[in-house]
Amino acid sequence: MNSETGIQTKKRKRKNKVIETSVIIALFIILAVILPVVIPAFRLRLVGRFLSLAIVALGIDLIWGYTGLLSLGHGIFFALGGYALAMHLNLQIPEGKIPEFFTLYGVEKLPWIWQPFYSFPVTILALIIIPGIVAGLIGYLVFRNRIKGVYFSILTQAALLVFYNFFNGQQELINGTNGLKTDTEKIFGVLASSPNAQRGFYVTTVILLGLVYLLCRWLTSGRFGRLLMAIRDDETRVRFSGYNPTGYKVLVFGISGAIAGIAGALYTVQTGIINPSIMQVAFSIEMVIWVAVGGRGTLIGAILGTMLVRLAQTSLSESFPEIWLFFQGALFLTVVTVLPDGIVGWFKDYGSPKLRSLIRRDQPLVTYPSLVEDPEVQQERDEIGGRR
Amino acid sequence: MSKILEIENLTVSFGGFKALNNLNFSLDSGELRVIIGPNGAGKTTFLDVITGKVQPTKGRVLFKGKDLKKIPEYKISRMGIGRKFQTPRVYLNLTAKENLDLVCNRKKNVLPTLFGQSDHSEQRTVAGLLETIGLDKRANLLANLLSHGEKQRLEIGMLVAQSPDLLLVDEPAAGLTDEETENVGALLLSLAESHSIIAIEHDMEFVRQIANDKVTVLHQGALLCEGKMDEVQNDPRVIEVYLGEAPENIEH
Amino acid sequence: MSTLLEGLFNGISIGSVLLIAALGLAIIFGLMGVINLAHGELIMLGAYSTFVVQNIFKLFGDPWFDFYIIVAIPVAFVVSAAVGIILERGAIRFLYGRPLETLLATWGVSLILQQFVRSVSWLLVISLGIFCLLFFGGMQLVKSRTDWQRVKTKAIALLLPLGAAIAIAFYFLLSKNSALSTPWFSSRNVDVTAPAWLRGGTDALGFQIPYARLFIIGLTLLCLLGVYWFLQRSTWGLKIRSVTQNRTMSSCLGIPTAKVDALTFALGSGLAGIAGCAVSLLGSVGPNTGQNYIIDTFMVVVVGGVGNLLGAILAAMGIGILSYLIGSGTLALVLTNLKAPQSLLDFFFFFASSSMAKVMVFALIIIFLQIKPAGLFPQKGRTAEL
Amino acid sequence: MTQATVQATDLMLGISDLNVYYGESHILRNVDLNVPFGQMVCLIGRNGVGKTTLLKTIMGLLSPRTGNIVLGDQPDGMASPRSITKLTPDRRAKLGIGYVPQGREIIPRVSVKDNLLLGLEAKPEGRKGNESIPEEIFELFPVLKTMLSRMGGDLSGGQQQQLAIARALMGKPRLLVLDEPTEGIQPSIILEIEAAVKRIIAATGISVLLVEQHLHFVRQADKYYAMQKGGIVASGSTKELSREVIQRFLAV
Repeated sequence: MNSETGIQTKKRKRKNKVIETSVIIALFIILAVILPVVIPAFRLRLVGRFLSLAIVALGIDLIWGYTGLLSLGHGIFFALGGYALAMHLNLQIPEGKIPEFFTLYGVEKLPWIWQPFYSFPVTILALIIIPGIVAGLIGYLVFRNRIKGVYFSILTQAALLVFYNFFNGQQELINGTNGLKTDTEKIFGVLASSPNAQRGFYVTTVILLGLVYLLCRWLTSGRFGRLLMAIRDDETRVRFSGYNPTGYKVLVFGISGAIAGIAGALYTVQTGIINPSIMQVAFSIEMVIWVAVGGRGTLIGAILGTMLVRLAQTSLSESFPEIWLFFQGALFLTVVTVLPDGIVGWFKDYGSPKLRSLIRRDQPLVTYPSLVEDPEVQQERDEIGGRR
Repeated sequence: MSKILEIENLTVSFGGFKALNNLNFSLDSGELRVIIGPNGAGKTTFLDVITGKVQPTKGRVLFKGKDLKKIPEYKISRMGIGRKFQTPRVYLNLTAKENLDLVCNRKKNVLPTLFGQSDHSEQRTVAGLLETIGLDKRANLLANLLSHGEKQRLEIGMLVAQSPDLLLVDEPAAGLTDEETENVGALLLSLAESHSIIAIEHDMEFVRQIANDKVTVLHQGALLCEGKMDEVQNDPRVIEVYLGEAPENIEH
Repeated sequence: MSTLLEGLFNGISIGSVLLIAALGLAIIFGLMGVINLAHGELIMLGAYSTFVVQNIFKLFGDPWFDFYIIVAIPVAFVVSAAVGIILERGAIRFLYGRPLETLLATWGVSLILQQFVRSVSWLLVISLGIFCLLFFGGMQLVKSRTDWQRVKTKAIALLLPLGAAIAIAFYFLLSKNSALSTPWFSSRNVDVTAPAWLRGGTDALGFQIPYARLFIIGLTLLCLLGVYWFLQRSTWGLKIRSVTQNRTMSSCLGIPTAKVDALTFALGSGLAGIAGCAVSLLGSVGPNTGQNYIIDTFMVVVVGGVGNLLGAILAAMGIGILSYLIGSGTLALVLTNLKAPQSLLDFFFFFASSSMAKVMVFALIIIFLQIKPAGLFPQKGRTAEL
Repeated sequence: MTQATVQATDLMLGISDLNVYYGESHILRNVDLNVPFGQMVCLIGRNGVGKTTLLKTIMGLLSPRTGNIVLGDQPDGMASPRSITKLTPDRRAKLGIGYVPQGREIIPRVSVKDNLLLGLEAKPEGRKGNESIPEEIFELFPVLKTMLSRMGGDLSGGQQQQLAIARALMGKPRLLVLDEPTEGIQPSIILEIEAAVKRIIAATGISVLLVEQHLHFVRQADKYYAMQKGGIVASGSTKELSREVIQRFLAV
């Protein structure tokens, strides 16, 4: 019976894959095609924002859920992406002119940092690559010294604060605290806040969410993904197997940063403004809780968690704004103490078997393998069989 | 015969406490050496130094004639030293096959791992190894679900998958049943035909099973004696350390 | 010369605020391996306690008012310590050995505390009381009656939502009653008036030294001595050290480790309370006050090395002095006097504001960690491998 | 099972049907063991058979899946015996179990004096403010008197062992549990420790449960239990401890 288990798992795997693919396609159709028609524009914009946040959540899941690195500084990369796109939008003005806010600080020449953002392709590249490189660099400086665990988390948080301060302080460069508006700017000649542009952003978000999901799926499923899990579970052992974990961690942190950059850009155009407050400590930790609520280590969980928490936040803070923080605090506590594997984990462990037994399709129990050959157990089984 | 490992005047101290004290040791290529000694004799530290986890305070370690000082663990591992830990350290959230596949990977840099897939020869190695360690029927089970003995064997398999020249095995029989112990012993003996092995062990019956070559006894971080199993067994110093009485006193 | 001296004094003064704020954090992290992100909120609670004590003393009139701070310090200590104990018993003790989880849990607590300060009113307090009465009272009842272990989960699953529902219903029923539901503090900042003898300053060294700053430096020193004495000389201090160094053996020696954990946490939290008292003398205090301190204090712990008082002192002073010298432009000024090359001057002037100084100091910390990844005084042993 | 006649009421410690697991691996199998009041009982067996696990379970560091542990209350046995199976280690210590663990477990960065004072915590009423170290301790282990201000971690292995025993005695226990007190220690100090334990028993009438491999020490006990693969396989008076038993369960 043992030789069959291998085949069975393979069969089950294939079946699972079919289910997964069809669910994803169905979701994609609902999100990209049906939803824009059904719900009003301002709600759609809200959903679009949630979906772009789900993209960061995927990035966080990649490093936290799979690699075990808890970053509390993803706001940096998120903001970098957002700023890059916002700068491009702010440069959609006649040749020779500079964005209006510059006159407030008496700046007359466009700072050199702005120059590349005239070009759309460069902007797109920049909003992916800059956050990626910044993340990789921070990661390299930290991982190289085998600083890990909470130290890493604290350092990313400190880095976040530093970027927050830097962006706040640089008025002549990027309008400091006021940030950059995108709603009043144009993209491809269309006003960014117009329904058409917004619908475009929305669909782009859905498509990118799908692509990022596939990327994360690819990264976490192969040998590379297994190595990430190995690093999470036992980094020392990985070293003794001849791998240098530093490179892997840097790469995956960089990718996660780049993903956050994409998300930030999408979020910015669907919010209408970006300013340094996006890099507040609270927001970056919140990202982590989305993943935790959904279930770390499962990509679907990251998306689900984000949507649920954000929905709860919107509905709660619309009606009782003062309660939201209590609720959020309680959420952190519950997820950590009672529901460590999140909703998806809980469903896998309890919900799914319950549901299956309800519809009478129990899964065969996976028994502890050594029991199979244990003579005592075998005898017991024979006895039970005999009684029947 | 050429020496694969030479250790000269090795001292390791942790804040005043000398875990290893002026130790000299050498291993012929192709030899299976068993190291025994009471708890706290410095056996695990000995392995820590060879694998680069701990840096020597004094003295040096030569592997195939090359000084291992300041070389990071992963490079030492790539040079051909594989280590098995005392409690089996396998990746619990991966299947047995995936565990082996991960270690079997020939190109361990980031990009080849990301884009490369296991080629045929690697897949064959993994399949062969699964059979050698007797886990071919459990290949697709999460390592978490394996029994203790199976985990021990899996970790030994992972060592071999690394295709090292020198295997360092720390208490492979700890916590195993009699039958499992014998399995592991047979596995080690068959591996000894093509590898150099250092095995640290407590279980004397097991030591007798595998010690065809020399046995080294460590005591308080230093070499107490070295020789064939019978010689070591009857060495009064060893008996002193282990039993506190010479064998003739056992009868009363 | 006097600019430099002034810079040094101000740096030390900033450093001592950092140190007093970081002290409790360092103790909790160093001894228990717990990252307490709610530490800032415990500081904030200390500051609010000071505010309340001050208001009570205002009622007593003038000669008494000047001494409110002497009462406020122990009160702040006790309030924060009590919250710390509740936090440890209620959540953290389930999370030992999982530092990332404690980090998230304590963050949740910090959010709750922030909002609590904003919306605390008699009504909220009464509702909380009702909840506690229902939940814990109910638990006691169940505990005494039937076989406890079997029905434990069920009892919690029943009592928790029931108690919460009744308390919330009560809250909303009476929330129209403005006398009960007016927030005590609301989300506005509150100001603590320093007693007369702490206002003003002295010109002893050729520049203005505010008494309040001197008081804080003194208070920090006192706290340091107190902590040192408690950990090194007292009976409970010995138990705390023993449990940190070898938990299992300590329990085998008859030391109640759970009690020791709670005590350690209370000590660290109480120190945060005292820090809050000190902070309230420097400016107005709001629900978000704690957030301003949390990262700086963590940097002190990271640079100092875990579980080492001397490391924390050096790190706090180092960071304090550097931040001030860079941020106030003192360094740039001194360099100008030294006729340093223009590019260097531009560089330092660029960072000459308190927020930009943070950028520079962080960069320096990262560079420092490249040389000493485990901080100034790396600890050997259990907590080292977090 | 020659000593099966011990009256239940004379027991200091009674263990029945104990089963302990580490994860999935079954470490202790149906262990029954009794320590009669005022006697010294020795548990023998090779490394890794579960002796230390048993002692840890007695101390409450591991919890058994099944089985019961009872502690006698009065000098004349279990007049009011109580089960301690569910108590935490510190409660057990306060009920009068003094533990000297394997590897000594001295608190490293605490002075020798403070290490000793920590032993007072095991007294039922805890440590009173200014208690000092009784002179008997220094009579048993004179060497400690000269090192009171040294850090515990800086002592040599033998000194640490003496300190560990002294620390356990500080709490005036009624049952002393010793885990390989002679392991890795110089012969001369082994004799000192042995003598000290004998004096303690003579002076206080304390009961002792000892895990030991050092034969000379084993013979000081009244009764032995031999362990193999997690189960008790032989027991009896140490006078009847035959060469065959030693060869089977203890020898190198």
